[in-house]
Amino acid sequence: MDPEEVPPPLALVDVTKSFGSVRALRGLSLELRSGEIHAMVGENGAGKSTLVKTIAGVHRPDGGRVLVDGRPTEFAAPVDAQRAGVAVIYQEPTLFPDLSVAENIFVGRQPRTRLRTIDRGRMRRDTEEVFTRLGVHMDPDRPARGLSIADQQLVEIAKALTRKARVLVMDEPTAALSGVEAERLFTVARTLRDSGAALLFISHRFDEVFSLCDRITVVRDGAFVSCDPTADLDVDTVVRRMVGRDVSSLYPKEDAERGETVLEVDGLTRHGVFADVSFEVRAGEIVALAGLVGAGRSEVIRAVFGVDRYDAGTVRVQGRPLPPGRPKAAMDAGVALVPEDRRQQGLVMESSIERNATATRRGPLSRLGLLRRSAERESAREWGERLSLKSGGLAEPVSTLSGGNQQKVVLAKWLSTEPRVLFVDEPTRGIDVGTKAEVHRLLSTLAGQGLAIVMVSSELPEVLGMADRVLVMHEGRVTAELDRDEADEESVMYAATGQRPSEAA
Amino acid sequence: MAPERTVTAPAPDRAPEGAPDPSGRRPAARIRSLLSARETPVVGALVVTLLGAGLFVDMFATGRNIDFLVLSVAAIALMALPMTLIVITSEIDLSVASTLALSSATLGVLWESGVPIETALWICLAVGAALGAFNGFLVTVCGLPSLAVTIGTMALYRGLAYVLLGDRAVASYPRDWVGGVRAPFLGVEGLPWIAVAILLLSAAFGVLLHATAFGRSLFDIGNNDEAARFTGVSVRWTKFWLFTLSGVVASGAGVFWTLQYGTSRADTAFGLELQVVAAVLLGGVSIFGGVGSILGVMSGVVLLGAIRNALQLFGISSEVLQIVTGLILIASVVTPNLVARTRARRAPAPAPGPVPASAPSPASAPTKGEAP
Amino acid sequence: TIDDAQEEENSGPTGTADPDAEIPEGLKIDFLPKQLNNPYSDIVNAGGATAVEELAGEFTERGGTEPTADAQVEYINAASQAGSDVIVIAANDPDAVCPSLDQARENGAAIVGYDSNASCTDIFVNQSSTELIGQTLVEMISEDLGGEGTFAVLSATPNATNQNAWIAAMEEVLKEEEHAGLELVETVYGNDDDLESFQEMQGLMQSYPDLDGVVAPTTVGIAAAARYVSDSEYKGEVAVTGLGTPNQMREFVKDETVNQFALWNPEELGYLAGYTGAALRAGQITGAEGETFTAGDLGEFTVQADQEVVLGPPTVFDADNIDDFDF
Amino acid sequence: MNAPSAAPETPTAGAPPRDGARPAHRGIQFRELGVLLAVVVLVVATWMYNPGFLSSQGVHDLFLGATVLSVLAVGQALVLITKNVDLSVGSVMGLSAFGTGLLFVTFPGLPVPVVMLAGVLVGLVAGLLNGLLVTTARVPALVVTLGTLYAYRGLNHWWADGGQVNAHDMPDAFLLLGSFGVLGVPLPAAIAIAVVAAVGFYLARYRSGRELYAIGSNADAARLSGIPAARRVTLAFAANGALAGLAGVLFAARYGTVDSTVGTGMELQVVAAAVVGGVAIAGGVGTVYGAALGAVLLTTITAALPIWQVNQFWQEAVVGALILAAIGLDRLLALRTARRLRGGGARGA
Ligand SMILES: Nc1ncnc2c1ncn2[C@@H]1O[C@H](COP(=O)(O)OP(=O)(O)OP(=O)(O)O)[C@@H](O)[C@H]1O
Ligand SMILES: Nc1ncnc2c1ncn2[C@@H]1O[C@H](COP(=O)(O)OP(=O)(O)OP(=O)(O)O)[C@@H](O)[C@H]1O
Ligand SMILES: [Mg+2]
Ligand SMILES: [Mg+2]
Repeated sequence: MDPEEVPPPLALVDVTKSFGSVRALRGLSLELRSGEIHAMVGENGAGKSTLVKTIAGVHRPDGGRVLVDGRPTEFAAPVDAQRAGVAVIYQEPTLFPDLSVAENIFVGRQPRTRLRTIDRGRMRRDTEEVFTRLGVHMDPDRPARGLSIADQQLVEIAKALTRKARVLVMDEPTAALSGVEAERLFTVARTLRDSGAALLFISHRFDEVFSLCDRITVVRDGAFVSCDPTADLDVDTVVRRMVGRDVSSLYPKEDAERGETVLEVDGLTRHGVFADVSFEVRAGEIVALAGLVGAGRSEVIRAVFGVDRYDAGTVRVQGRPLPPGRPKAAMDAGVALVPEDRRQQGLVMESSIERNATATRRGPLSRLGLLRRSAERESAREWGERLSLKSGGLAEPVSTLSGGNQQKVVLAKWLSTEPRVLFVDEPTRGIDVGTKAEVHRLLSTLAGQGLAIVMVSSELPEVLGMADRVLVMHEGRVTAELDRDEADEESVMYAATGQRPSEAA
Repeated sequence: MAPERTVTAPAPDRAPEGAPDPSGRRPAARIRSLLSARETPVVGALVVTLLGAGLFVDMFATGRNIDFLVLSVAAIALMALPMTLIVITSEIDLSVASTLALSSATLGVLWESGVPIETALWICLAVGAALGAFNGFLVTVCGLPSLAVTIGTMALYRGLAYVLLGDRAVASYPRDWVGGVRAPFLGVEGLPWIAVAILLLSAAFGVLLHATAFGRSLFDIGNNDEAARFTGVSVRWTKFWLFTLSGVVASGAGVFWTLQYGTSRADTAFGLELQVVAAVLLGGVSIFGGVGSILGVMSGVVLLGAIRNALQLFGISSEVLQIVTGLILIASVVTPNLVARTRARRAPAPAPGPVPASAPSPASAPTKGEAP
Repeated sequence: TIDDAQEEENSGPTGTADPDAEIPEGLKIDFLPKQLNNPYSDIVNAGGATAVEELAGEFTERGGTEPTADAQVEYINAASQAGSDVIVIAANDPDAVCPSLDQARENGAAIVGYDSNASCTDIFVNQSSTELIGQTLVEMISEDLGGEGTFAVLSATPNATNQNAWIAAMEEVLKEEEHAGLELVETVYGNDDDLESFQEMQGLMQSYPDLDGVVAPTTVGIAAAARYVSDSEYKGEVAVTGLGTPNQMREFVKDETVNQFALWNPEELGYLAGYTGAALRAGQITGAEGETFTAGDLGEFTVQADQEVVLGPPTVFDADNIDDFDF
Repeated sequence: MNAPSAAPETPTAGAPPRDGARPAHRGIQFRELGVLLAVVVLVVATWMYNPGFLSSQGVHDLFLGATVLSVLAVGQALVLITKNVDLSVGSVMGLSAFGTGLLFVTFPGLPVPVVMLAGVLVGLVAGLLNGLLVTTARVPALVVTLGTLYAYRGLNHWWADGGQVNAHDMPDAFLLLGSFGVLGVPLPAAIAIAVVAAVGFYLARYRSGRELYAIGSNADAARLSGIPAARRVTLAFAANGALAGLAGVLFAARYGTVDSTVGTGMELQVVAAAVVGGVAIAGGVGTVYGAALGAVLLTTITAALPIWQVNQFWQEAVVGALILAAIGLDRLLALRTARRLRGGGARGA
């Protein structure tokens, strides 16, 4: 090492970490330099989040060293990392639902008056300030309960930013965000970089990685693969290094023959959330619901499926009306819903992988009312294989899986019901490129087999690549219906922001 | 300094993953998984207690005493069964003892007014169902927290028992019914028929909880009711029926209790709810829901009863008994946790070379050699 | 059906007494108070222990810390398992303990009730006759009020057998001509709990602002009532009397909240119960009216109607004699 | 409570109303309003039925009656907010009450404040033990404190060995505490009010106080935020124990008779008081003001019933029904708040 050189604020050397028999990190090294945004990419389960948690002091490494300013340091608890100037945005938002947004941001370090009581006024102002920087309009005094994932993620970002840390680690901060918010975040990130902070950015979206980051580290199976300046790399190289092979086509949408109308939604309204939503989906068709975060897309499909109530409108599946508010009836009619929030809505985290994966089909998997474990296991194994699930064993709790692999379990859980109508809400959130292609291929094949698919996605390329038809929502209403050939980035974004092409022009 | 090396060669043969689950199949692993189960300590403690008491406490292992033991825990055992299901869905029913009392009072009033016992019995069960359904209604439809609701109905139902009976006691039950509930099954001493009934009921509850789709959904509800709802489980109806079931069983226990003691009084079984809860928790059911087993709970019920019984035979004073009960409860949760933690601390980091039974997925096989 | 059931009950004493029968040594005599760790039952059982010691028997005290019938049943079973010869019991429920007591009797135990009877005991040692207690209570309040006024009863639990019997006896006495000036306005229940007794007192005083006196035939109740009155504006206005222990009431007698109260000698009650049990077991008595036996220092006792042995009239404590007692 | 803001929830508005958040916040602060309302209605109705209820003696009695339960409920709220529960409070209070009495008997010369402090200390130690058990062994508090409920009570019985401490064993100065009034408020009630105010202020305005809410709201997040959760929870238990100890001391002063059964069965009443007052069992929600109000409500109910001359045998049933009514009312208000909150999720654009 050059003695003149300033040591990097944070470096990891040969870090190893195992969970039971799963070796999540096998000698990973990483160096975060001041004034640089460093990207880390890797497949689901490659160990990125584990590394982040090691940096954050959540996990203690089994081996290797953590260097702060070149000095070996031990982070025994998150608070140690925070003291060392490290701020972390975790992959899964961890807010306090009962505290106000402002308190969530400042918990444990609220500004204080001279009497050491909390200075609420200042806390509020500081919150508003950081929200302004991020372009967020959120009442600092509202409780965090009931915030959408996107909003939660924004609060997490605000939390990390206000720490004024020297090292900022972001684990898939944009997975829940749409382009607008993500772009704001990037502006802030660049400002931070320019003021000398070291940033680590993790994402499965390569456009973001390439536009934002200065260097890219690729990891695979918990081991270091490469680290190069962004300028020296292209997407294909990175993907090859990540996955260990070439990934053919990212969006292999096959054209399928459209059959009869399977799903009819008419005048669906939920006061204050969405209004007068009507659409039809035919067998073999993939309809995308596009829009900005909070446009009400998830709410619509949740209402259709019956987990939310609605105030007016009708839903028909194959001509037969679906009773409102009864998910079981929807399932019996052949409807499936892959929800957007896998941890809250999709999975029972404490339960095993196999139980989660078969939770939708306990009836068919039992004989004389008694569940057959072998059938459960067999079914889970089969779907695990189809979706390249990476786990330490199907009897392990789902909570031990990496984020992307958890998403696969949710997919397995619903695809295995062999539905007629499939709702997928952000189906590839947090899924790596390789698997994403597999998921897309799977959806496409299913559509080919006559399934009607409604896909909510905030990823425009996914929408444009997969959909036969695009419905765009804005503030609770459907503002445009675009055919595959009409839909492009521009037309969708216009509708999503509530403008008409003519107005904008 | 981060080493700037680049791996060009892709990793060889990435077999399709979706690891088969080796741990679930091998007998050794199965035994290990059995041993690490939450109820193991209580089952073990029960075995030790029964053996110890049988060997060292005079008169413990006599038919008559077993008879006493069974009768003393019968009502608790009955009420613990639905309570287990309720706690697994992360609710609680503290009104069971009051339901028992109200059902007993109802039986008394009916019997006094000349209704034959065979009819009165069914009316009592119906009353119990109504009381349980009322709890269920408040919890599911009104969305009130069950702990608070059932503290309220605990007072309400007990109060209604007072309204029915006042300060009177009904003790004129026919001798053959009163003696009947204590009668041995097929003439075997130490095996009152209620024991057989409880065994059969436990088996039924065990199958329901552990081997049916319904039972699974209870665990799901307890762990994450939102996800359960997204999976088509009707959380509200499920809970509603559980509370109703609890009411029915508690009133059944009330009928049994009444005939066992030959009397109906409004203040009967006062404070029994905490004993039921204690047994359920001792049996390894998590108070936060989502974890538990019928075997554990039944062991918990019998364990508490057996220790009481043995200490009473020893003539040990009741203060000590109370202290021991408390310490057992604490030990039941503290020990497994400490054991698990020391085990985790002592467990060697996954060794290079032959990895134990639950090997990671095949994908990691090629890299096995390069561990630290 | 209900009448058939009742007919089966009430089997009187059987067999014949042999007044000269020897009391064998080493009798196992078990005392089961309503609950342990109650100061009152401690004193009673101390008397029982003295008696058993004099008889060269084996004294055991059994009981739970809660006064419930089901807990008591377990202790009856334990006593019976341990081969007890005499079970002396203060029943928490007159009927619920009976199936177990019957079983214990089959197992060879003689069953004596004390303090609070069960419906199936062989003999009941009454601390005093119900009538005598009712009489004393009424006389005390009558004296306190000068023969005229309104008063209320603050009892223990609504289900307490002995309290209810005494209240019934009081009502009988009140019907007599000489107590025409007294009016019992209400009976309330403090459930032998300080807090609830306080609240009931408070309710009483507000519902009957002109109330002149309170009779509490329970030790917890009388202490709570006395304390409430002594701290309130009603001191000197409202008379408090009833059944209590001298130690508990000393303070209130001294500060003149309470003029007098009564209680039997609890130690003698236990003592008599011990002797009665032994006599019963030895066959000196069977429970039939008119049989006699000697109870150590207390002298000779005669079995009265309804299989009862009565200790005697209660002692009335007042400022003059309270310091002679320490229990 | 007023209607939120201008934007009503009508479908015609098309766009979901996004800015109704601020009034909703006001709604949150007033969560305790329902309970307060219930107390007021009950007191006024009882007073109209029998004016003696609010005579100076009546007010005095009301205050004193609520004291012990309020102090216990405040402590319980501290623990409940961290998503734990302490079922042993009745037993702890019993230990402290008996300990206080016994100290007077064994050391008759001891100054009253020292003895009171000792009583509080007994509670503190018992609570600390609970807290340490819960945090170091990381086991559910309900099980642990159900265990200590039995263990402490057994200990108390064993310690008391049937003994009882009567008023004449305690110094007059101490007993006077139970009835002495400051500006018409009995001293114990004044102490309770001070405790409620202090703890309430601490919870709302100090970092460590807010952290209790954070821990109860999401324990994992608390760990990630660097909150010393174990220490805070232990302290919450210890504080609860100390308050139970204080309740024991006040009990002894008030009732003058203590034996080993003091506080038996109190735990569920205490939890009921806190829950009725809007403190959620699930943690993270509620205030000690609410808990204290809940306690006042429960004791007012039991105090009012004899005045209403409700038949003795109906009383318990009425208490139960009123508890249900109180939590139902609270829920209703909470629902209204929640409905308003739905308009609050504004975000970036
Ligand atoms: N607490 C845990 N217990 C057991 N195994 C774990 C645990 N946390 C992570 N793992 C395992 O460690 C590996 C790495 O997981 P990690 O979450 O770091 O992946 P990741 O790179 O962040 O993936 P993704 O892109 O899907 O978020 C996975 O195989 C996962 O199953
Ligand atoms: N009108 C509204 N007022 C308050 N909160 C709302 C409103 N509409 C939606 N929300 C909240 O915002 C969250 C996001 O809304 P929704 O899920 O409908 O958006 P979306 O279009 O599906 O976007 P995404 O799924 O990308 O978050 C919802 O979970 C809901 O809680
Ligand atoms: Mg991750
Ligand atoms: Mg959505």
